[in-house]
Amino acid sequence: MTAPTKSARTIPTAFAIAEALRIAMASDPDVILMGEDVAGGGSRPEGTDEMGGILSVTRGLVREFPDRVLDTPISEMGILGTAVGAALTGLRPVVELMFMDFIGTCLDPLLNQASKFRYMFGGKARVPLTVRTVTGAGLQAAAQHSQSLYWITAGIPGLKTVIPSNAADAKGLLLAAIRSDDPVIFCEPKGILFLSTDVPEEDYEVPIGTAKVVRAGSDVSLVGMGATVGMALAAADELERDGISAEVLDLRSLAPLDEDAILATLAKTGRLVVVDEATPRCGIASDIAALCVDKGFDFLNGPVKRVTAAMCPVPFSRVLEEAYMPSAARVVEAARGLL
Amino acid sequence: MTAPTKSARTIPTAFAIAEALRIAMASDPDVILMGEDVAGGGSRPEGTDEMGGILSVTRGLVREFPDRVLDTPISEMGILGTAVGAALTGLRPVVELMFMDFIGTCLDPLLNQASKFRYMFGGKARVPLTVRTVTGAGLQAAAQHSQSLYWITAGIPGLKTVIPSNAADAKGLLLAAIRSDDPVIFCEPKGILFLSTDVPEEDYEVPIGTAKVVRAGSDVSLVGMGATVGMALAAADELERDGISAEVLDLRSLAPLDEDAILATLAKTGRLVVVDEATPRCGIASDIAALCVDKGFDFLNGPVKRVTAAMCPVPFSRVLEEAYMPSAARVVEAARGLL
Amino acid sequence: MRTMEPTEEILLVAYRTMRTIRSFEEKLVELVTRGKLGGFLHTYIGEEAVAAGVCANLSDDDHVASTHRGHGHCIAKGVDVRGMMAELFGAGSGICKGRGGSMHIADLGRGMLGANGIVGAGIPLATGAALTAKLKKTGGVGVAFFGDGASNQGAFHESLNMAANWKLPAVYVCENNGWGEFTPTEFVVPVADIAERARSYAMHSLIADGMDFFDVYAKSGAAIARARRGEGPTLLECKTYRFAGHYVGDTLVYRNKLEADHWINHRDPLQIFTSRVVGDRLLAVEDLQRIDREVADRIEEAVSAAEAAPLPDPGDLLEDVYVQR
Amino acid sequence: MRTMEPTEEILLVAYRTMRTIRSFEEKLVELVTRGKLGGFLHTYIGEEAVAAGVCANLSDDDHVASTHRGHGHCIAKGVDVRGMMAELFGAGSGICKGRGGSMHIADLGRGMLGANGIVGAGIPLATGAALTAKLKKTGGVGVAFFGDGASNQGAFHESLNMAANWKLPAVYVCENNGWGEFTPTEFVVPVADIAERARSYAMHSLIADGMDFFDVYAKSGAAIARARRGEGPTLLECKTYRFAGHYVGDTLVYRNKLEADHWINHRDPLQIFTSRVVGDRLLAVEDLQRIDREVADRIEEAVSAAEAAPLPDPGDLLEDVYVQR
Ligand SMILES: Cc1ncc(C[n+]2csc(CCOP(=O)(O)OP(=O)(O)O)c2C)c(N)n1
Ligand SMILES: Cc1ncc(C[n+]2csc(CCOP(=O)(O)OP(=O)(O)O)c2C)c(N)n1
Ligand SMILES: [Mg+2]
Ligand SMILES: [Mg+2]
Repeated sequence: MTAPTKSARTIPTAFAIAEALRIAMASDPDVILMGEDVAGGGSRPEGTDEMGGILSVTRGLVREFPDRVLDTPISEMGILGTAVGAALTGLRPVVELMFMDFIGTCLDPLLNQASKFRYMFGGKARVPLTVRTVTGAGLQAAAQHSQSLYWITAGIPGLKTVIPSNAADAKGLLLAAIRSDDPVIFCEPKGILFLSTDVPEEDYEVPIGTAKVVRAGSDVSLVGMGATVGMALAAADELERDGISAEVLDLRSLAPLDEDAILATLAKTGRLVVVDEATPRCGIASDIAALCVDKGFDFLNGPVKRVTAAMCPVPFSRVLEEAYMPSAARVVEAARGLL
Repeated sequence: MTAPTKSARTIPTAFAIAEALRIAMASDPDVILMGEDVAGGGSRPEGTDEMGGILSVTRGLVREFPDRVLDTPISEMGILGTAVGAALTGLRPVVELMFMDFIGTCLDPLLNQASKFRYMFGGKARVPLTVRTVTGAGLQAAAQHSQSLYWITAGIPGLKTVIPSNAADAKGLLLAAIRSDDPVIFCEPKGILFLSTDVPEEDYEVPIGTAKVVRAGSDVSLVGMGATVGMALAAADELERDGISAEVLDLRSLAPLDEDAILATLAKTGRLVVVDEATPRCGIASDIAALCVDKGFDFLNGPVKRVTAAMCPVPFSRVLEEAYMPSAARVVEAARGLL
Repeated sequence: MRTMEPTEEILLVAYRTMRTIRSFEEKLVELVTRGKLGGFLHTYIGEEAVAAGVCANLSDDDHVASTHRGHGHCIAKGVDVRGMMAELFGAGSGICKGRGGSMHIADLGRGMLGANGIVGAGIPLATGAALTAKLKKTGGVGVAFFGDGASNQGAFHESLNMAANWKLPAVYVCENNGWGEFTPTEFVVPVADIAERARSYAMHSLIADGMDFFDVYAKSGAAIARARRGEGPTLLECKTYRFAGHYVGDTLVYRNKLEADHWINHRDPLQIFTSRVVGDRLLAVEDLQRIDREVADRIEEAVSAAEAAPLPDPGDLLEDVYVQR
Repeated sequence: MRTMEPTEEILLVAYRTMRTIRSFEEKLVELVTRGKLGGFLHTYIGEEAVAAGVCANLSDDDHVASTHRGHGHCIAKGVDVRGMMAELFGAGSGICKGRGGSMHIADLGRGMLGANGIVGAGIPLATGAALTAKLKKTGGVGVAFFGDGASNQGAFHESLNMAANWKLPAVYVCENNGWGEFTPTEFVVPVADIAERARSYAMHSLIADGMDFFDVYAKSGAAIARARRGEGPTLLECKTYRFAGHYVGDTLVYRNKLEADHWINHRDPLQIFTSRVVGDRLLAVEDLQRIDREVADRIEEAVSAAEAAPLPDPGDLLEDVYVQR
C-alpha cells in the first residue's frame, strides 16, 4: 500500500486530507472523527453538511458517516482525554485540534496519558489516536493562531509527529497515522493547506519515520519540513542560478526522525541548512544540528545553519509577520554563507 | 545586591528557597505565594503552619504572611491563569506548580498569555510572575512525577527559565526571578532540593542569563544544569585521575542562554559534553550542540556529545530509573571518547 | 435587588458606545470586502448592549478580560477607536504597535486586559484582576466577558470555583449568543440557562436580557456593587444574539434565516434602546442623531489615519519580548 | 429507584475485596517502614466500600479509570494482587513489568484503565471508554473514580458536560473523603455536596454513604443500570474518609485527631459491613474469618514472590515505548 501507482488528480492538501479521512473511515468502522465543528452542526436533523471545521477541511464527511463525525463542545482537555480513553478501549479516534496553538489547553492527555500508557503499563496498551492540527504563520492570524508547536509533541517520548509538505504526502501520512497503533500528531501547515499537487486516487500510506530527498544535489543540503520544503526548493532554484547544487530533504516525520536520511545527505554535501517554521529554541532545527555535530561530525565541511522563525511571538502586521518567518531568501543567504 | 558577602550557613536548597521567599515577601508587599497546600491549610483558624507544599518547602511562611500565602483548589489552569491576571494588574505572584509534570494541565496561561502579553500589547504590559516547580527523576516517583520539562518553557519566547545547581544559587536566582518584570520559570530539581551548601544570609540576586564556570579546565568542557552540574563535577574529578582536565560550566539560566559563556569554554577546550536530565529530543542539550556547530564551529575539535535521559517515559523500578538517568559515569565515558 | 436608573449622561455615553461599536464593525466588514484588512475578524454586532451595559458601571480602575469577539468590550471600556483601527491595519501607530491585531487589542491604562484568541482564557485573567483588587484593596472589580461556548471550558470551572472560595470581587458575564461558531448552544450545553452553572460554586447568579441596555446595566450594576461590597462574585448570563457570522466571511449556510431575521428585526439592541429612551423621553432624538454623525465622522477619521499610518519597522521585530533583555 | 439486594455470592466477593484492600495496604505501610518500597504511595484504607460497592456491579467489559489512590480500585476490579505487589517492588514480574509503580497500575484485560498520577486525568479517560461502549454497542459502561479535590479540575467539568451532551453510559464516582492532601474539602469546594455539580450538565446525581457497602452497591448499581439502558450518565458522590495520611509517611499534624478517631472507630466500612451481614444473618462469621485467613495468606505469598522476583533488565529500558518502532 505504500507506493502510489494509479490515476492521480491535482487537488489541494485540504481535499487530500478529507480523502484520507474518507478512505480510513470507509475501511475501518472503528475510525471516528471528533472536534469542534468537524460536523459543523451537521449531525442535527436540521443541520447542513456544508460546514466541517473552521477551514472546511472535513466538509461533507458527516453525511457519509453520520454517527462517526462528532461535533464537540469547546473543551479541548475533555476532547483529547476522551479520545485517549476511546483509543485505549477499541476505537481509533481522529481528533481535530483546530489550531496547534490551543495545545496549551489540552497537553496533559498527550504528555502524560497517550504517550505513556504503553510504556507505563508494561507494553500492554495500544493508543491508536491521531490528532490533526493546523500549524504555521502567514495568514496574519497573529500570536495565538499561528504557532508551529510541533517541537512540543516531537519532544515527548511515546508520541509520533508528522508533517506533510504537499497534498500527496498529506494523504499518505494521514492514512499511516490513523492506522498506526501509536498516537500520532498530524500537522497541517497553513502554508500548504490550499496548495495543490497530484494526489493518487487509491488508498496508500507514506511510512512514518521516513524522510525523502525531493531534489538531488551535491554542494549543500537543505532540510525542510511542511511549508519550509517549498522554501527550500525555491532556494535551490535560486542557488542553481549561481551554480550551486542544493539537495533538498523533506523530513515528513519529526518524530521519529529519519537520522539515516539526514546523515546521508550531509555525507554527500558536507554542508547543511535546516529550515523550520518554528521558533529556534528547543526545536527540530536544533536536533538536526545536534545530530550533525555528533554522528555526522566527520562529514561536516562547515557550520550547520538554522533558518527558523524569530524568537518572539508571531506578530500580526504583515510586514512584521514576513520578517518573523523563514523564507527562501534567507535560506539562500545561509547556504551561500557556507560556500 | 549580586555578590554575596556576609555570613553564610550550610543549609539545604529547600531552606534557601524558603529564605528567598521570606526575603522577597518581607521586602515587597505585592509578592504573594499561591499553590496547592503552600499554606498547608494553615490560613484556617484551626490550621497549622507545620505543612507547606507537598515537600514542605514553604513550611511556616503562612504564619509570617497570613494574607499572602494562598492555598488553592487543585485547579492548575485556574491558578496559573489567575496569577497571570494578578501579575498584569499589580501583584507579583509566585506560583507553586507542585511538579513540572503537571504543566500539561496549565500550559496555556504560560504559552499564550504570560509569555505573549508584553509583545502582543505593543510593549505596554508587564507580567512579573514566577512559577516554582519541582523537576527531575531519582525518587522512583515514576512517569508522571519525574520529568524535566523545562525545555517546553525554555522554548517559548517571552518566558525565562532558570535552574539552580546548589542552595546558594537557588536563593539568588529565586530572588532575581521574583523581582524580574518578566515571567520566570524557576525549576527545583529533586536531585539538589535536599542537598546543602553555604548560603549567605543577606539579600542577593544571581542575575538571570548568566552561566558560571564552576571548575576551570582545559581539555574538555562539561556543561550542566541543575542536578547534572553535580554529575559533571564528579565526572571532572574522575577524569582528573586520568590526567584529563575538565572545565565545568553551570548554565543556571536555560532561557535566555548565556551563549558567550558556552562559546568561551568551547573556545578554550575545543571539546564539549552537555549533560541534561531531560529527554534528548528538542531540548537544551540540542540547543547547545547547535550553538557549537554554528557560532562555535571554528573552535570544534570533535563532536559535541549529549548525555541525557533516555527517550522514554521515566520508569518506576529503581534499576530502570538508574539506567534512564544521566550519570557521572556516562559523562566520563562521553568525555573520554572525545580525547 | 435595587434597580438603578441610569442618568442622562450614562445614557448618552451608552448610546455613543453602542453606536460606535456598530459603526466601527460595519466599517470593518466593508474594509474586508475591499481587501484592506487581514487576519481573522469576529464582529460583535447585535451584542452591543452587553458591553455597553456592563462597562457603564466600571471605571479605569476596574479590569475587564475579553474574547476573540473583543471590539465591543474594548470600545465600551474606553479604548480609543483610532488606535484600534490602526491596529487592525497593522500600522505602527496601532494600539499594540501592529503586533496584536483584532484578537489581541489591549489597553491596560483603561483596565482592558486584552481581547483573547483562546476561548475561555480571559476568565482566569479577570479572576486574577479581582484577586489584585481584593489583596491591594483597590475597590476595583475584575470582569470577564466570555461566550456560551467558553462556559464549556475547564478554565471557566476552575476560575469560578476559585473566585467563589475566595469571595473575589469578580463578575463573570456570559454572553449567550446562541452559537459557538457553527454549533447552536443547546447542542453542546445541556442546561437551559448557563447561569445555572453558578450553583456548582454556590455563587450568586443573574440572567439579563442582553438586548436591553437597561436590563444589563441594572443587573451588572447590582453584581458589580455586590462585588465592591465584598460580598463575592456573580455569574451574569446575558441572552443575546450574534447578528452576523462567526467571522467576517462566514457564509451562514448553517443557520436558520428565520431565526436570525427575528432577532435582527425585532431585537436589535440599538433599536430597543432608541425606542425606550425616545418613548420615555429620556433622551432627545436630536442627541442621538448628533451622536450618530459624530461617531461616523470619528470612524472615517480613524480609517483615514490608519490608512495613512506607516507600517511598523521590521527591524523592531524583536523589541518588547522582554522587559529586561 | 429500585433497591438491589446483593446476593450471598456478591457479599462474599465484596468482603474479600474489602479485606484484600485493607490487608494489602496495611502490608504496604509495614514494607515502607522496613524500607522495602520506594516511590509515592497513597492508601485507600477507610474507603474500601466505595470501590467494592461500585465494582460489584461491573464486569471485565466495563472500564474503570482510577487515581493516585488506586490500589483499591484495582483490587476491586479484579487485578491480581501478586502482579500488583511485584509491581510495587519494581520487579520484572510486576503487572506493568516494574515500569509503572503504584500510581500507574493498569490491567486492560480487567477493564482497569490505570491508576493515574494526574489529578482529574482519569475522568475523560472513562468518558472515552463510555464513548467506545456507546458507539460499538458493547453494553459496557465507563466508570471514573476521583476525589473531591479532582472535582475542582477543568477535566471534570469538560468531561461531565460531554457525557451529558452525548448521553454516554458513564458513571462518575466522586470519593469525597473530606481532604485533598492537607486541605479540607470545605476550604476549596464551596458547595456542601459535590453531587450538586451535576446540575451544571443537567445530569442525574446521587449521594451514597461511602462507608456502607450496601448503599454504594445499590446507588452505583442504579446508576450503572441507568447507563446501560442508554439513559445517560450519573454523578455519584460517595461520602467517605481517608483513615491515614495523604501518603505513607504523612505526619497528619494538620488534621484534628478527634475527627479522624470518630470515623476510624465508628464508621469503618469493614466493621459496618461485618455488623450488617452478621446481624442480618446474610453471611456466617466463619466465612468471614476464612476469607480473612485466605487473604492474609495470599498477601504474604504475594510479598514473598515479589521479594524473590528479579528486577527488570536495564537493557530493556527502551522497549515498549511504541507499538511500531
Ligand atoms: C481554546 C480554543 N478553542 C477553540 C477556539 C476556536 N474558536 C474561536 S471562537 C469559537 C467559538 C466560541 O464560542 P462562544 O464562546 O460562544 O463565543 P462567541 O464566538 O459565540 O462569541 C471557537 C471554537 C479557540 N479560539 N480557542
Ligand atoms: C494535576 C495534579 N495536581 C496536583 C497533584 C498533586 N496531588 C496528588 S493527590 C492530590 C490531592 C487529591 O485530592 P482528592 O482529589 O480529593 O483525592 P484524595 O487524595 O483525597 O483521594 C494532589 C493535590 C497531582 N497529582 N496532579
Ligand atoms: Mg456564543
Ligand atoms: Mg479527597
